[in-house]
Amino acid sequence: MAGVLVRQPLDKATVSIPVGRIYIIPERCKGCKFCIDFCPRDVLEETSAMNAKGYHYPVVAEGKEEECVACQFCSILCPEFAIYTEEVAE
Amino acid sequence: MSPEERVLTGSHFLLGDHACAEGGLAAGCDFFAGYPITPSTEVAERLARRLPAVGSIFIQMEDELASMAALVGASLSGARAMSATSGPGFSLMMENIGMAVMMEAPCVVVNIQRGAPSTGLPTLVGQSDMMQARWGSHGDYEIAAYSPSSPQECFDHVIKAFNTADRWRIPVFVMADELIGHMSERVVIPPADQIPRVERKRPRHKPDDPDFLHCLAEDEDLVPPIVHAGEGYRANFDSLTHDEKGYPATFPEPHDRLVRRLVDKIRLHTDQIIEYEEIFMDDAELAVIAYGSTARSARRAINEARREGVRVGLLRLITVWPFPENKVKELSNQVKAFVVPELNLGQMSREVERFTSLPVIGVNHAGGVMMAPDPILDAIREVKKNA
Amino acid sequence: MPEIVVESHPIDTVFRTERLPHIFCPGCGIGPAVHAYAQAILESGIPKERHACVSGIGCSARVPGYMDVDSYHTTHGRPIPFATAIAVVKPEMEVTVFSGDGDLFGIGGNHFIHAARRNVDINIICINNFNYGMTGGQVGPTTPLGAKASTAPYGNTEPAFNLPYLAAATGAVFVARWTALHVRQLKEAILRAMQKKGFTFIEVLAPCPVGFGSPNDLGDAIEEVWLYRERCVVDHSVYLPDLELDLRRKDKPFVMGNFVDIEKEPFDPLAMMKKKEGE
Amino acid sequence: MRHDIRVAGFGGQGMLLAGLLIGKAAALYDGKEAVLTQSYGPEARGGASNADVIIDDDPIDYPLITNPDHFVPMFQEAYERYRPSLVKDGILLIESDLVRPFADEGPYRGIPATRIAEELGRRIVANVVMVGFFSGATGLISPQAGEQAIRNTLRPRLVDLNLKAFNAGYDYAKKQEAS
Repeated sequence: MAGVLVRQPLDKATVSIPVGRIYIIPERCKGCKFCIDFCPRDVLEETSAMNAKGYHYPVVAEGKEEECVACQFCSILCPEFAIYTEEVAE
Repeated sequence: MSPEERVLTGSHFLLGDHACAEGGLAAGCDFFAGYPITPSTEVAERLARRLPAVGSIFIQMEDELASMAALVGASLSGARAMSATSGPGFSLMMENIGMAVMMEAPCVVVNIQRGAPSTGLPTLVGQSDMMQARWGSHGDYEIAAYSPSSPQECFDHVIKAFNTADRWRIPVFVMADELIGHMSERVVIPPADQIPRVERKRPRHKPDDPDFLHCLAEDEDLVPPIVHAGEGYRANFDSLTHDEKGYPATFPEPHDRLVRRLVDKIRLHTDQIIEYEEIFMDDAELAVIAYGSTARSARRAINEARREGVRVGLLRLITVWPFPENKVKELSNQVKAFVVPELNLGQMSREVERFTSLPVIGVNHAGGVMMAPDPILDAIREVKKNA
Repeated sequence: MPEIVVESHPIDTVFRTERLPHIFCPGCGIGPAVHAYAQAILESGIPKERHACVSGIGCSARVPGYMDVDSYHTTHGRPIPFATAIAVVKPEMEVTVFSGDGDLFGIGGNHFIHAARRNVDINIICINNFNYGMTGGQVGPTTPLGAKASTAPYGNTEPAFNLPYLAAATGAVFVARWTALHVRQLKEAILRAMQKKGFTFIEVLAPCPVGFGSPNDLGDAIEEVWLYRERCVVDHSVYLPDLELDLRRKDKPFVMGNFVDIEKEPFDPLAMMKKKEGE
Repeated sequence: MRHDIRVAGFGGQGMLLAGLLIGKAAALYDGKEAVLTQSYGPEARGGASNADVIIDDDPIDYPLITNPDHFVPMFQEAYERYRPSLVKDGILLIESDLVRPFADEGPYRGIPATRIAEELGRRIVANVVMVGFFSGATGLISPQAGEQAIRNTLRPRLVDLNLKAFNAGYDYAKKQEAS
């Protein structure tokens, strides 16, 4: 959007956005969807597969493979301790 | 009184309540939580002065529910914990007495009994809580209870209570009564190194040993070793039915297994706990069974009856629970009848009836006044006449 | 990168993993609060063997059973006096009571106010889900006026406790309220509580979709958590009487924050003896 | 031989302490058996208050007193209430300023304990004056045991005054006998 003034952090050029990797323990999931709804980057979606108890656990959504920033919000919010993120070393 | 000494070795002229407190101190009590209630308040007052002076903890809680909960918490933190109360407070403690049983938390409660039910007779004597001591909390369980007949026994029985509690991991009661609690008599306190002390069984396993199951009784006595807070065992203690790991196991099979063990650890070892005194029993053809203050009246009555030529003896209960059922069975082959005087309308007499087919004659008063010797003597004469 | 399927979680070191998954319903708010507590234990720098976790009875009271610390699942309403004893017998331990609103403020209310008054060095984490969840959604001391419950089928006729106001009034040195969504702030609050000497209180608003959400038309857990997202405001200096809550009222925000953070001498039954020695 | 002693007064006269000193002296310092019981409750605070002491050479079974053989009333109401329970030919020791015996009262001995206590500076030690009088008049506790009981019961700063009170009562009894 040329010509539009957008406020940007002063140190934007020096800060690198972390890249995250998502780890899932499917059998712990009870399908509450907290991680999916409240992921700030909308990285996750329900799988069509089911775990042993019939819940659709989260997976990385198509096209969102590079979006996770390892903020770990899904990890701490998950009531079942079934998901976490780790920053990938560059 | 030199308050900075834990064991006041020597002869004292002590109130029964104060003797209970000194017994606690001598036994190494390092935690008291209670709520003031007549006629046990003097136990708390004495310990409020004495415990902090020897570096131990006294807390006046908001009620007896909290007191008993605190006892269990303190016990599982390694403290020798006690409380003192009377009927209404004992009622409130029942909930967490069950927890002490379930978590196998050794602790001691002194009950200075008064007239009941409800608020009843706050300042007057009763023996109204004998069955409550045994059955007051819900469920099948076993406890032990002592019944002092003098201030000296108040002192002695609190020490015994602590040792029995720690040996078997149960709550133990000292079921005194107002008369004993509020009478003064000579109490001889032995030197500190002559106070008997039974230590709790501790685990052979180190923390993080995967083979260690803290609720598993490996020994024949069915008592698991106890772990205390902060020792690194990171154990779970549960008021729910739990498995050998201490985790909730709310199913019929582990429940039956746990409750049976909690009961059997006492029922199979009553011979190691039960104590009584036999007076003139050798040639007795009649037996009086009595406890607490009533045993003193019974003794007077028996002396009188002996002078009249009646061969009567006294079985004085020191432990009221577990009840000496084998002794009653044995005496049933010797005597012709039992006389059971009580300051209630017949509590321990029912227990006697369970173990004999002989006549059991209750001598009862609902409380408020000490049992007089005369009605016991009358009952003895009556039984003798009919025998 | 696609997700990677694994068997364990970094936070598992604070849990008794053989007991997971826990018994809480899908979408229950207890889980995130447990995670915050577990994270706080890790970050507290206090080794696990010096933490004790005590509870009463109820869903939230099952939490200690999952924590890899000394844990005590006591009787209904009585965790506070139990924890008081641990704290005074073993003052070096970090004692946390993790229990529910019914346990702590219904049957156990008296113990709460007295422990707060004494300033016992324990932390209280109270899951407030506005009802007795474990027994199936009965009305409780925090159920909002008018809300439905299985024992208030026509709507609750009693006003509810304002818990932070109560805790502050009775003497707590740290008082906070967060929700099961505000887990980072919650974890920070728990850490702060662990650092403080004295009686601390943290209320955690948590969805109970089965017991409270459903009869009160709050929808699924996820919908209730969205309510938190939309209606919560943070105001650390709020006037405490204004902290009354009613999830069903659209005109009122839910105010969260760390409302009280003061210093007071913690309870020490031997304090007067020590003073005497110092004289 | 068993002696049943009832000390009775009004709340605030220190009847419990009197009973305690007698019992303690006998049980700890005279080598006898002794039991002290007392009435409890709100009714015992404002009105009549009594302490019952049993002294015996043998262990004491029944610890209550029905009919005392020694009665020590320190005010009129206590005298009137318990006088009928005293055994025939029982020993009666009264506070002679505060108790007016019945016209048909038999032999008794009295001491103006309160007045003597006032002369010593504190009327509250009238009870201990009476204990000294009891010791002197009955011999059921020795003066040495009475002194030791006082030394080991009262706070140090009160010991001297109470010893004076005890001795005053004891001497009064002895002088009474001599005259």
